[in-house]
Amino acid sequence: MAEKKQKKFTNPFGTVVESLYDLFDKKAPRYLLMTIMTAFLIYLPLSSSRFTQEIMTNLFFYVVVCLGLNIIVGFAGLLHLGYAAFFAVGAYTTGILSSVYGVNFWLTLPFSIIAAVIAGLAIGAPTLRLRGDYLAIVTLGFGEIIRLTVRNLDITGGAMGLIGIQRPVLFGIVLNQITHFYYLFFILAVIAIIVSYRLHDSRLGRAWEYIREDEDAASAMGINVVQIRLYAFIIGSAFGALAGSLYAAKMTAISPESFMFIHSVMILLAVVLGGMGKIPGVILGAIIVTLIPELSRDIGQFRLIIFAVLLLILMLYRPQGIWPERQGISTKL
Amino acid sequence: MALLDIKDLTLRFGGLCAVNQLSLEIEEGSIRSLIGPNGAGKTCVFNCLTGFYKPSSGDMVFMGTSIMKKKPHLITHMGMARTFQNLRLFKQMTVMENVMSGMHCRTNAAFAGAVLRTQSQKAEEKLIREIAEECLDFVGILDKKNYMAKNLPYGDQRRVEWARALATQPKLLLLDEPAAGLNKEEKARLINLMRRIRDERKVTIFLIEHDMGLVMKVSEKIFVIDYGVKIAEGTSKEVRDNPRVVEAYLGKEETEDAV
Amino acid sequence: MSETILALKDLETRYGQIYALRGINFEVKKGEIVTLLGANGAGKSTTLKTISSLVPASAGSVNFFNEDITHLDPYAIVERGLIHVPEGRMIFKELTVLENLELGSFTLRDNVERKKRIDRVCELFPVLKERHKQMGGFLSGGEQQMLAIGRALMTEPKILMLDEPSMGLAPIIVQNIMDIIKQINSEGTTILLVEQNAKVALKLADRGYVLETGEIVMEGDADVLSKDESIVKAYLGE
Amino acid sequence: DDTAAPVDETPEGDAEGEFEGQVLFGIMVPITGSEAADGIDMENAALLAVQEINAAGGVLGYEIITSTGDDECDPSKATAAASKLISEEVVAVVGGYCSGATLPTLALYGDAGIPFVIGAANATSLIDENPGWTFMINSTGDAQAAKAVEWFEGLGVDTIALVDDGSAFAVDLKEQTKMQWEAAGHSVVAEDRVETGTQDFSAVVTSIMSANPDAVYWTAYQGLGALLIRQLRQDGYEGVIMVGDGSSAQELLDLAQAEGEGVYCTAPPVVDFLPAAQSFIEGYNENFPREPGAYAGLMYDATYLLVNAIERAGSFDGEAIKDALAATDGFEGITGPIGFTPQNTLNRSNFVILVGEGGRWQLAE
Amino acid sequence: MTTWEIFLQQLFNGLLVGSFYGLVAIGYSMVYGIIKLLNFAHADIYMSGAFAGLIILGFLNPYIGNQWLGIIVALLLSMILVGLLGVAIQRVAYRPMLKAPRLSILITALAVSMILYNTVLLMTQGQYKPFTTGLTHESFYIGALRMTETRLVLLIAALALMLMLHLFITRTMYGKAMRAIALDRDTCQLMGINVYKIIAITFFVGSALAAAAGIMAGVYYGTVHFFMGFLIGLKAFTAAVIGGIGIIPGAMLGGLLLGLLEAFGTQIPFIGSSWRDVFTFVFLILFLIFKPNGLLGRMESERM
Ligand SMILES: Nc1ncnc2c1ncn2[C@@H]1O[C@H](COP(=O)(O)OP(=O)(O)OP(=O)(O)O)[C@@H](O)[C@H]1O
Ligand SMILES: Nc1ncnc2c1ncn2[C@@H]1O[C@H](COP(=O)(O)OP(=O)(O)OP(=O)(O)O)[C@@H](O)[C@H]1O
Ligand SMILES: [Mg+2]
Ligand SMILES: [Mg+2]
Repeated sequence: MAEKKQKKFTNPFGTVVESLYDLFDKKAPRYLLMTIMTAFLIYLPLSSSRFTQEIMTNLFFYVVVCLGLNIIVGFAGLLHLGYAAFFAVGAYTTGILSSVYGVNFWLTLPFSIIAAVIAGLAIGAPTLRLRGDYLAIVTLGFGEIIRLTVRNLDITGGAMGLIGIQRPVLFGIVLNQITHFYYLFFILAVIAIIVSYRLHDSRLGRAWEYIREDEDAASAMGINVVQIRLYAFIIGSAFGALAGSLYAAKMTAISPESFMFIHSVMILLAVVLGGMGKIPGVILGAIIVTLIPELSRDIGQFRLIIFAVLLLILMLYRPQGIWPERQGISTKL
Repeated sequence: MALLDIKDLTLRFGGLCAVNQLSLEIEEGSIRSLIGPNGAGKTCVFNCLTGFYKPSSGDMVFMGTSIMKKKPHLITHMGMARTFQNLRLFKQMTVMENVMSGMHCRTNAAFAGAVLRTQSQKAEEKLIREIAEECLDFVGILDKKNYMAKNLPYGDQRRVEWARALATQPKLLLLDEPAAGLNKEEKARLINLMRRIRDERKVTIFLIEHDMGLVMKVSEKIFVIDYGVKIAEGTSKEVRDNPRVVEAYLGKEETEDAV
Repeated sequence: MSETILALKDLETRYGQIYALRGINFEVKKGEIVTLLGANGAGKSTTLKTISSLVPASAGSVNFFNEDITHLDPYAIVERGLIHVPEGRMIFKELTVLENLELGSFTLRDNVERKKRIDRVCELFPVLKERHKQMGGFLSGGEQQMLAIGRALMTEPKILMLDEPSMGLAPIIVQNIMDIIKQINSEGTTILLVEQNAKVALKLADRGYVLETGEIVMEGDADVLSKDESIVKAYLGE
Repeated sequence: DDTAAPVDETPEGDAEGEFEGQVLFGIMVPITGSEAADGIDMENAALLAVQEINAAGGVLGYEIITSTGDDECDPSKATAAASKLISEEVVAVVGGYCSGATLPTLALYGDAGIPFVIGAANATSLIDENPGWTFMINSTGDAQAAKAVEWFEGLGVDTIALVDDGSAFAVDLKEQTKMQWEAAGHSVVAEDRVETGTQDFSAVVTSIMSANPDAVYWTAYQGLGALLIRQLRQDGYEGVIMVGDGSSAQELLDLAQAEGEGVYCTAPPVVDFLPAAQSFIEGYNENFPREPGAYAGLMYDATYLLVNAIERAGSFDGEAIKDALAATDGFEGITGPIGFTPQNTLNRSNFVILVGEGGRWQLAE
Repeated sequence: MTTWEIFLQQLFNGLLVGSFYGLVAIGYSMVYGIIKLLNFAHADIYMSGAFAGLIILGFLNPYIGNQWLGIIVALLLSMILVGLLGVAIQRVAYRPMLKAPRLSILITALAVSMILYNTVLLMTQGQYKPFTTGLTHESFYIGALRMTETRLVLLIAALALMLMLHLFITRTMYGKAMRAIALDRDTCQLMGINVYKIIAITFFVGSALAAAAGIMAGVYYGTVHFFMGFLIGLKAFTAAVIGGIGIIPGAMLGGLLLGLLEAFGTQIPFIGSSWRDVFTFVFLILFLIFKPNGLLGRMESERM
């Protein structure tokens, strides 16, 4: 119906972009490009300012959380509006263990993952049978519950948050420079990308896609819908928790404001904008959402409006996301 | 003992009794049909068997085990596969991926396997592909394996559903109106295919269909239900001559119009 | 010979790169029953969808009472009296039978007239009267089909396009529906019928067209077609 | 040590051309987000100071230019903003509004060797995190709490209710007040909290009304404060109402309308009552289409103090500026004399008590 | 205050707040109901409505004063204005996206929300603005219940608006068409329903009601602020879900229920106001676990 009115122009820009994407979808060029990019990113801190490194570190952090959320939203098709709660779980687990009990940072990571898994199970197990948007509101509510709870409890430092989180020590070096965190988050992002790719091309990845496409048909094919979704929920949460732990170590101080609804929304935005389920798309989304507001800091008060307008135009122009999962006849396999 | 044994199966929606005290048996290696007027409760029987609806009472025994309280995926795991009355393909995925879904319940690689790419995971992936291709070949659309499912014509989409069901390596295959929307020629091929499935793959078939010609041609025994109650059972001739069946279902007109 | 009210000229429709219709021409005259035959994927449903504007035509035109309606919105086409009962019935599952019928006459402002038409439809399909408070989705397949046709009749269309009305119906109901189509036609509504069940369709129709991969390969009076050897072979069997 | 050097070349745009070069100051405040109003106000005050200083010949012969880092009152945005300023090689930073967002930046400025003068944020937790490079010219929460306790006692109040909005700063003030109030032998009969963005306070009002305290102390910002005051008074609460420094702007009374009469405020040195600040107010009104808010004066002082310290240090070297700042003694700002404790906090309490009369704040003392 | 007084007071407070929630929730529900969009921008429409009301009342004040007459005229004018704004937003940002994946349209909604929110932020420089009216706040008692004229009128007005909407929905074909569009847009076109027109009407009505709620909140609380929509937006969204999202009477009921729940929940000593929102959301989650389709929601029944 809407198609009737659609103008029949083919935009040259779109075609160029499309062919670029095709290039990236083939294995050989992809590996080549990735190697070049990796080399560049490893080299970058040697010749760039703190600000650049800070922004890039922030970007890597975003890549990790976006990929984590992508497992839940993009792969498994569950609308999650409270993702920030999961990196709050990670950040606070590390924060409490490290600042209150003096546990070594690296030892807090397993606890942080366990805490996220428990939280994921607690919220996922009873609610994953809910369909569609009801899950969205449950996760939204859960996000708010976590944020308000850490704000109201003493162990979490209340509204003032936790301070004095220990900096991690690696090979005898105290990680306290932005360059250290740049590399730390870079490594985490690379791991997240690899894990995402491998999950996507696996039995589990396909199962998520089946469920996303048609829940009933999937269960008729012998797929345990609730269990497979729970996997997505837990893996995605663990990604978030790990990122949260590192975030806590980098900031040395965390407070409830870092885990507000708006953060969940921005992460979701990055995922959808880039192209749900498509890993390079999600990374692109993370880049846009972190870099555009940062780079336009000088515009001052107008920048968020400009960002929003840009977002609107991008979305209208590419409704499937900038780099969507697939179009037309698939050449995959 | 029969492969599937349904005893006094009853399904109620509020006041409506969609399936009423239904009992029937499906012997291993047979092709059986279930017919009846629209709204008689045929699809409901399938939905109960595959765990989508929870029966109010009665019992269903599949391969010696009761499946009354089992979830759909477990029932598929036990060896029952189905197709849907209104196609339920994974529309945005390729034909190959659609069929690979059938192998899900026969494999078990999970997170660790996927991330670490273990030897056994790789072997499993290979197996999944092989079986899927074999099933596609069996129904005759291997050449379209890389098409997106929604772009196939209706008839081919139906075949993808069959291949997908076969890929679960079932003992019992439930087909819900597989011939709806197919033309003469395709119906003839469908009959042939059903026989091959039974003979070559040793799969028992339970069929719902409105095309009487097809039903009578392919199934040795037919069950007729109306308002959820079994009103007749027997060979095609017995059923056709049963006045209750004629009155409730076939009508006075000649009905041998198929095939 | 009565006047031509619907005419398709070189109509072409694409789904992305795939051509579903490759330039088809046909016409429907007032008071006729015309049937479209063809194998799966031949483009029958696409033809109806293009006429009712559910999918856009990529070339060619559709003329209705000498007006070009190719690029009108679907609702505007309905307002002109051309109505489409799509494949798969498409009734509103979560609305009651009565509400479904009322929506059929959405374009009508006059409530009294609406009631009158509902009564008339219920006369044709007594089952609908019995079930008027039931949710559409809980009707059986055959009842849903009757509802879909009844709902279409609420607009008192000039042309009624039916897409596979017999699909998935019990033999006894197929007969029933065909009788009703005949009756509607005899009351003055022109009918364009798409049917897999060629035998039934040709028995009902005045004229027929045969589609193959988006092109019309044969046309003629129904009784001529039903004796044509290739048709018998492909569609009627045995 | 990465000492920021002044930019040497003179830009083309400089009309007077008398300056030897330019020197970059950082301003870190929230200019977007929910706390933008006060942040923009603070930025304005700093800009005004810079404008005046430049007009008077700049600092050490250099023209001051500024760069604003928007912390959005959000900790992670604040570290990015701080990093931005550090990368731009600012000589020093003034600002700091939301305590929570300011907190994680202290270490960053410390690591980079950049002195940071905080004009508003005053949660006590900032003191613990200070690596030595931060200077707080607003009295901290405990000083304010002491002022509040003193005033309540003077009014003969015995039971109080404390209400905050869950922000780090407001909770800090509440905790301090509670501690000191109970230590003074009185009781806190109700503690309540509202979410930022709430409009309806009926639940809080009802629970306060049923606890019926002699006084209510609101420790957070004016927007919500005004709502609380209106709803308390409209529901018939007749006791004392006092608000903390976050609500000391004129805006509170404008918003509270008739209900704002008689409300007390523990305020930072608000410019309106500072004889020394009259020219500042005029200058502000000339340049910006609004009234200076609660922290404008402090921010203005922070900027002047920084320039003063640079001049005393005689260089733009971070270490030297830091030492000069620490050695500050009796610097005459418009908000009063400034000097620091060993912990780099203001060495006196600068809080005053205001009262709403005729829709304007008046000094109550 | 005695327990009985507290009860009465909170009952009334809950109803009043609940009716604001309800008015906003209706907009969420209507939009969700018709195009399955969680309209993030709706909270900002509420906020825009309050500001529109403030500005219009300012214009009207010299002519007809800023008491009830002025307020009512301002209310109606801004309802129309903001209703049109809603339609315009729908036209620009949502209609082109109707065929896109559902999450994409969520993002355009987010973008619209950010634009509205930041525009008002810029225009007000982030300041709270007094919503000055000529109403007095003298209170009187109905039994043990302390009451002001303003509150009583606002509650009645909110309930009246809901009732009017209810009649509009149930008595005309528009209501049926809206439900039908929610179920199947293509088929609606085949019924001769101008889908876009109905969607536009829906946005108009939903936005106008949110604007009404915004102005009422302005009148009641006396201040407006660019951030005022956020929390009530979340609450109204919750209310819509509790009532069964997409179901209009459900939204009204959900709003009232949530208002009452909060009013009484916060009086339970253990919960207190700092846990109020935790309480709300925990209730929501438990509620959905036990009643997954909301108060008035039906199980969607799909045939295999
Ligand atoms: N979820 C449900 N809720 C309520 N009633 C239902 C539900 N599903 C099916 N029914 C009712 O149960 C009866 C049997 O439906 P079923 O789908 O089994 O019919 P069928 O025999 O498959 O008919 P058809 O040949 O038309 O497919 C019908 O009257 C239908 O309305
Ligand atoms: N939405 C779509 N996207 C892509 N291709 C489509 C789409 N719908 C139909 N087609 C293709 O267009 C062609 C014609 O389809 P159409 O549905 O018109 O056939 P039909 O004659 O009605 O067949 P049937 O008897 O199976 O209903 C087919 O090849 C089909 O695969
Ligand atoms: Mg059926
Ligand atoms: Mg068709």
